[in-house]
Amino acid sequence: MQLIIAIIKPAKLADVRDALHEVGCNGLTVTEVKGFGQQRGTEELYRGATVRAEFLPKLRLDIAVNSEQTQGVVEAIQKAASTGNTGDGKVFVLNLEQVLRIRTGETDAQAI
Amino acid sequence: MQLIIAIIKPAKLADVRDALHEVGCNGLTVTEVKGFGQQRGTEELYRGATVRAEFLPKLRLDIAVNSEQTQGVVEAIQKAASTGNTGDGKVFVLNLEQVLRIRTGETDAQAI
Amino acid sequence: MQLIIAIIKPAKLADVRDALHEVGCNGLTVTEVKGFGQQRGTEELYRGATVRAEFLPKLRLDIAVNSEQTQGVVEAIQKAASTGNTGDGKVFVLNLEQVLRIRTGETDAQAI
Amino acid sequence: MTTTELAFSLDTFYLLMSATLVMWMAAGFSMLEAGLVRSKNTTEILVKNVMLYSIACVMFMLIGYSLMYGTPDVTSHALQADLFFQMVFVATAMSIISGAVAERMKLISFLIFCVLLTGFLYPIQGSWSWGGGFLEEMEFVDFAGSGIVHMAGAAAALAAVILIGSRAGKYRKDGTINAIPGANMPLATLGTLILWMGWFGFNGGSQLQLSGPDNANAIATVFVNTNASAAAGAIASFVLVRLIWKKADLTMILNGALAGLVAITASPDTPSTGMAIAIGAVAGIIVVLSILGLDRIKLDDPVGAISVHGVVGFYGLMVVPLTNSGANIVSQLAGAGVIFGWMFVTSLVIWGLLKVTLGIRVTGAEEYRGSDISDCGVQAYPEFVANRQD
Amino acid sequence: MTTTELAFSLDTFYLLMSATLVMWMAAGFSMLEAGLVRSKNTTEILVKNVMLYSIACVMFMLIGYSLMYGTPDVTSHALQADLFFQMVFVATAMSIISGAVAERMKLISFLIFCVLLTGFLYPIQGSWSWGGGFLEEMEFVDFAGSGIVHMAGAAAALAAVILIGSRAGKYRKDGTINAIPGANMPLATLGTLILWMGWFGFNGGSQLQLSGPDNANAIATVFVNTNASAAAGAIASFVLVRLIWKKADLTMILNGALAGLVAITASPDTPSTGMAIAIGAVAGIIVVLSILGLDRIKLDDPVGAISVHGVVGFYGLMVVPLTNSGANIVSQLAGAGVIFGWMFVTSLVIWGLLKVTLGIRVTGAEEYRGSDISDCGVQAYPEFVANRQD
Amino acid sequence: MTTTELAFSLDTFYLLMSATLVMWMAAGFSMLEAGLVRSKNTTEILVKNVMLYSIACVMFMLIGYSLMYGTPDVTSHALQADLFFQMVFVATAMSIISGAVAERMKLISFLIFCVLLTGFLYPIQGSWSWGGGFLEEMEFVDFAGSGIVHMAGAAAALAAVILIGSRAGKYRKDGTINAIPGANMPLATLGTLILWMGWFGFNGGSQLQLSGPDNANAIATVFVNTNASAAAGAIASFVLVRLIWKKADLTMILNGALAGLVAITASPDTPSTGMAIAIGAVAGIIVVLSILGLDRIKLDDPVGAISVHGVVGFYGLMVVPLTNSGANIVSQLAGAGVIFGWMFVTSLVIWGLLKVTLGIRVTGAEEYRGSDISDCGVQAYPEFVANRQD
Ligand SMILES: Nc1ncnc2c1ncn2[C@@H]1O[C@H](COP(=O)(O)OP(=O)(O)O)[C@@H](O)[C@H]1O
Ligand SMILES: Nc1ncnc2c1ncn2[C@@H]1O[C@H](COP(=O)(O)OP(=O)(O)O)[C@@H](O)[C@H]1O
Ligand SMILES: Nc1ncnc2c1ncn2[C@@H]1O[C@H](COP(=O)(O)OP(=O)(O)O)[C@@H](O)[C@H]1O
Repeated sequence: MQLIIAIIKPAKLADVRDALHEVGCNGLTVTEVKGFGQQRGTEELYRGATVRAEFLPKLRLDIAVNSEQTQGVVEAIQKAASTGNTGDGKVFVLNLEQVLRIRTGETDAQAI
Repeated sequence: MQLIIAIIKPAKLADVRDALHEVGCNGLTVTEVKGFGQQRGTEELYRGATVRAEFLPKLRLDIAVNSEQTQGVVEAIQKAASTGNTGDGKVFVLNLEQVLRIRTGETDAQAI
Repeated sequence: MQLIIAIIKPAKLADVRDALHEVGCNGLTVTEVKGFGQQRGTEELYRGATVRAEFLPKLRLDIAVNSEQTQGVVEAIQKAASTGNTGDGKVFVLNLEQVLRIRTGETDAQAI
Repeated sequence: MTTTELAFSLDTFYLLMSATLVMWMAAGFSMLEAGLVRSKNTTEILVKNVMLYSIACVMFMLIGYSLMYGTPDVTSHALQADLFFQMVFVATAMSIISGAVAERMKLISFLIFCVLLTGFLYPIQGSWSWGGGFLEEMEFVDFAGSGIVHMAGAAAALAAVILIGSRAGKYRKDGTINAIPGANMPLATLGTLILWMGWFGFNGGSQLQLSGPDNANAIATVFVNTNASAAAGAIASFVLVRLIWKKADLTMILNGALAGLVAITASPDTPSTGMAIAIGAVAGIIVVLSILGLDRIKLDDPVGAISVHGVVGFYGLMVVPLTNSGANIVSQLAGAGVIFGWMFVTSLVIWGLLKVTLGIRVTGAEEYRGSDISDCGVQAYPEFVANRQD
Repeated sequence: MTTTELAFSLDTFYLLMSATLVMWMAAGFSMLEAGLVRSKNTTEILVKNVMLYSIACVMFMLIGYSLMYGTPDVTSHALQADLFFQMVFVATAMSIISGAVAERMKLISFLIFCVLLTGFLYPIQGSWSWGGGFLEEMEFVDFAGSGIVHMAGAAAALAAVILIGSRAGKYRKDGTINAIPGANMPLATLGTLILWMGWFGFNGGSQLQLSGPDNANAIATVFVNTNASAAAGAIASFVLVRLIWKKADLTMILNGALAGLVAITASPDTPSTGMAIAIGAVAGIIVVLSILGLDRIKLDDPVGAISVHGVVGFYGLMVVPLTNSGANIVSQLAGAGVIFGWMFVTSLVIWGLLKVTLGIRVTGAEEYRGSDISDCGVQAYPEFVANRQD
Repeated sequence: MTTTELAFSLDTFYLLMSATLVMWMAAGFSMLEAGLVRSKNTTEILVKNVMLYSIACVMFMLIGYSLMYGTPDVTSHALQADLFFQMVFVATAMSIISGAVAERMKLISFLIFCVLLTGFLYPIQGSWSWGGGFLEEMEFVDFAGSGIVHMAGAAAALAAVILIGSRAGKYRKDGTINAIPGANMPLATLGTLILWMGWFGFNGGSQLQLSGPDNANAIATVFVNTNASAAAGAIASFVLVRLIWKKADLTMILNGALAGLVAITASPDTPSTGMAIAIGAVAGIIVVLSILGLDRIKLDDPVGAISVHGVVGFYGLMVVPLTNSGANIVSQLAGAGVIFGWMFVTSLVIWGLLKVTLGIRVTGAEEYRGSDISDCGVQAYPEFVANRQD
């Protein structure tokens, strides 16, 4: 099993969710985060002085999947989240040792 | 060492924290997240039109533990967080390569 | 490749970012979290009654790095984030199986 | 000092206080609209409201007042008090528009339209009824402006909404309607209560003279009826939405109260208390149905301005003959038609010209990020909006 | 025009302006309460406040006014102005209750109680003092309603709080008190300043006649004393909380100012400026101690309404004889007892009946998620509340 | 009743209503400042504003009024009405300071200064112009207090800002200026509109007498000009910031409107409408340039109070001779110099003494966490501020 972490542009959430749905992945957890990378923040003006907004709003999706799904999910995310512009984000994949569904106590594959 | 990620209902935070305390686990980090799974969001009305609130508020707990604690902590979370209803959440376990306490520079078991 | 998770005091963000910059690490993702550990929250008064603010505001940084960078980055964080007081935070290191840059489809070392 | 001189002072003061209450309605519209838009468009709607009031005052002083009233021969109170009182009305008409086109109208085009409406469109039309023009001669009755102010503003708003289209995401492809809740309910409520308060100046001041028992009695009746109609409007809307949806939608209740205020404005001095309650209650029902109906035909009006001021303004004109023996339904219909026609057609032309020249709508990207950033450079609540979209 | 006719106009205008300021207090209570509850209950408290004002007006016009005053023989000003002024007072009494039972009272039961209080309980009681009833004959003095309006409302609120119980989580099992901070301090401050402003109409208008130097002087004194007492109340509360806790708890300062206003209301025309300051300062101390005391005995009042309006209202009645030679402590005690007894007992019966029939408290799950969702379907700040509980 | 008696009543009522509007400005300053500071300092600025109004009233009643006016021989209206009207002015002067030193001034030192300014500094200075002193004799003209109230307050604020220094992080080491946006634009707008409304009482009431056609006409002119100047100020600021930065910075527009109000205050009864517009427009330009200029020389004024009230207040005094034949530039300059000198020097001494004794600035840690926690123990929006710093 693997845990896929995707950092995406907030505007792409609906598209990515639909794409995940299509590859049979229905559970995910979303966190509001701020990102810093090649894409630079903007400078805004307030009373003539600058406001540096260095961090950019992004969403982080955490998706637990079975190993055989991993590549399909990563590709689906890439297709749905890409705009071709800097700041589109990253996907990270980690190994999951164990998964548990709290409600039923089911574990691993059953629990995803 | 392992990193336990638990997605729980916000209302269960106090119970889970007490349960963790009892199994000797005192540190944790909490993040406000939105979850999507079998449990569906509600539809609300505003001026006669519907508001789809598809994502549900959840809390994510990150807890670093020593390997021998892992099973005890996972079980404690499951007992404390379960209501028996859909949406109770998940527990994910990942391997931790390294842990460091910033203040002292202690590492691994000492640092948890 | 590794994923470094650092829990730090919010006030230290600017210092840590500068330190990361110096060791050649330019991307990171920041999340607002609440921490619980040896450092205790404060009690505040409102209309004569107490408000327990048990969780303390922290920032969580997620930084994907190539394996050879890992030690340098961890050390840089430790130096920059440390104040010597309880509550300075933790650094966790996890193995990364895979990294993908959404915009270009580049993977692993290229994608970081 | 003679009693005439004293009456002059009293009447002047009465008009100035009434006008101050009407000026205060600028804050009411600002807060109502700021509360009902999303936070990403809040600063911009505040800019629009402050600027439209400012522009309306300057334009009306320089041009509109003499277009509307010529050089009026006022003897019972200070001429300047008359100017001040009439001036604050025009801002109300313009405020109606800012709400209806909120969250997508370009700031600069809006302000250009504001110059034209407050300097020309409104005063020309106003002169027909209040400046001794042909509607007045036809016995068209509109005491404080259900039609002349409110429906007039709504007509211009309707033209704008037709040309500008709905907010992105309001109407889904599958035909269902997507609610876009406003960001701040306490502000919307505060705005409504400010308007409610200000309306005592709006209607109460429109008697124009306080001295003499007849005037004083009339004004007191206006206050009671204005309040009664608003209260009844709120109650009727509450009961209706509660019955339909089992929920007490606050924004509908606020619209109900405002509908009561708009409806009674055409003749607040003639109904009995009971009739004022009935007029307001029906207005509270009409406004809810109208909001639902306009959404059905995809006219996107974030604050319900066209329903509150336009549909209910028309209704207000129509019920005047029920209580006012000096009015008749034919003249009321004719007056309503003339006012609506003039305002709608001229506005459509102006908005149309603006659309093909400067453009009237922000770009898709600007709409997505919010006009606060694109037009104002300042967010309304910079510290709170965690998830500013990129 | 005769001077009598002019005086009629002036007095009518004076009452209408005063009443407008009192009407404005509806916004004050709305903002104060919206600021002091948690954001999950904000829309609902706004609905309650708008609806209670609307219902109070309609009920008092239809039933309450004639119950309270019969058909008054008013000659110095327009009869309708009198109705309007008396009407807005009843909403104040009801507003007090909405604050005390905030965050847990069922909307529908609250509104039913509102119908009964504003149509019957308040006017019947009011007639005893202000409608020529037995308390007036006993020389009970309550100029603008420390007891008749404020303590009366607080008595009904107390009955409700006893029957409804405290908010979940307010009192911990270990006996300690858990603070539940309100969501929006600027709104609470705005609400208090609106009330402060409106109180000039509340007390200033209660002279009922402006014409004639005696009346004018009395009214000016009322304005100065009302303001002095409020200022002193705020200062005293500030000093006290600063001494006890080293912190300047804003909500206590606001309660202190309101306490000063309530205390002076029973006789604002008689104290010297110095006495007005003293009366207000003591009120500012009493209110802080009362809030702490009520919390000690587990009467949960989120906005401090029972302390501000009830405890301090009683205190206000008791100090009247110090400055008003027409009053005596026995009549004041008797009047206070009668008003409190009537309002408390009748309210307890009505709340009790509502409790066993419709229920007066939302369910635990509704309380947890907030009444905004369960009763109104709209959140107060939908974009901000990141962590809506499920 | 005689017409004289009736005039007495009318004039008293006029002053009381005007004063109520000025009292309402306390809410305006509170909301403006609460909107323009960061949320971590919002509760504290609200405490300062409520307390300064309260202290100002008490000090002026007890000491200041007789220092400033002796025992005035008022016959045309109630003496207490005169006291009330003069009293609310002093709070305005003090409000100016709280804005300029926001986000870093110690609460307790601020309040001690408030006691001294409202009890002594302001009334002594005020007596020179309005209490029959030497500035009045010199034909120094300041109708409602561009200099005596606004510039005076700004002078004390300037002394404080010089001694207290800028907020942490405002000026970067590399010499650039770091914007620190305020937390709540709707509140700032509401505050400005409240001030705008209140200003009709501030300027309109300063005629001091309403009875008689001359007075009534003068007051009506004051209302129109006050409004015209504010509207023109907002428009001019809008045009200027739009030209420079392509963005409509709402806070600058609000400052522009306030600048228009301050500028016209020195002589609102003499300009023609056109001149009032011109005076306001220039004020709107000056205020923007002044805000930029003060930032350049590192005088950190979060709300722009020194520019709005000080720089524009001075400008307002200087343009009086253009429209007021009773004024001359020499006296205006002398008056401005005397007022500024007195207020600046005495304030500098007092702030200096406070600095070396109690201290005037919060600690670095307190500033970082926000004064709400350190001084008040209550946050302004406890539920929203996700990232309270530790
Ligand atoms: N090394 C990294 N570790 C963690 N998150 C990163 C890293 N690099 C980039 N990110 C996240 O990905 C987002 C997009 O990265 P950026 O470099 O701006 O664009 P792109 O990947 O298209 O070149 C950043 O805002 C940040 O949230
Ligand atoms: N595959 C997944 N990856 C990440 N998070 C998940 C996944 N599935 C579920 N979740 C999280 O767990 C929460 C509960 O899941 P849900 O399916 O609604 O209930 P249950 O686990 O009780 O069947 C979701 O709201 C989401 O936050
Ligand atoms: N076992 C743990 N798992 C996850 N996060 C932890 C753990 N222990 C501590 N933390 C995080 O680190 C922060 C600092 O820890 P704390 O024990 O207060 O200070 P210190 O590490 O200096 O002794 C906590 O607020 C929490 O966010």
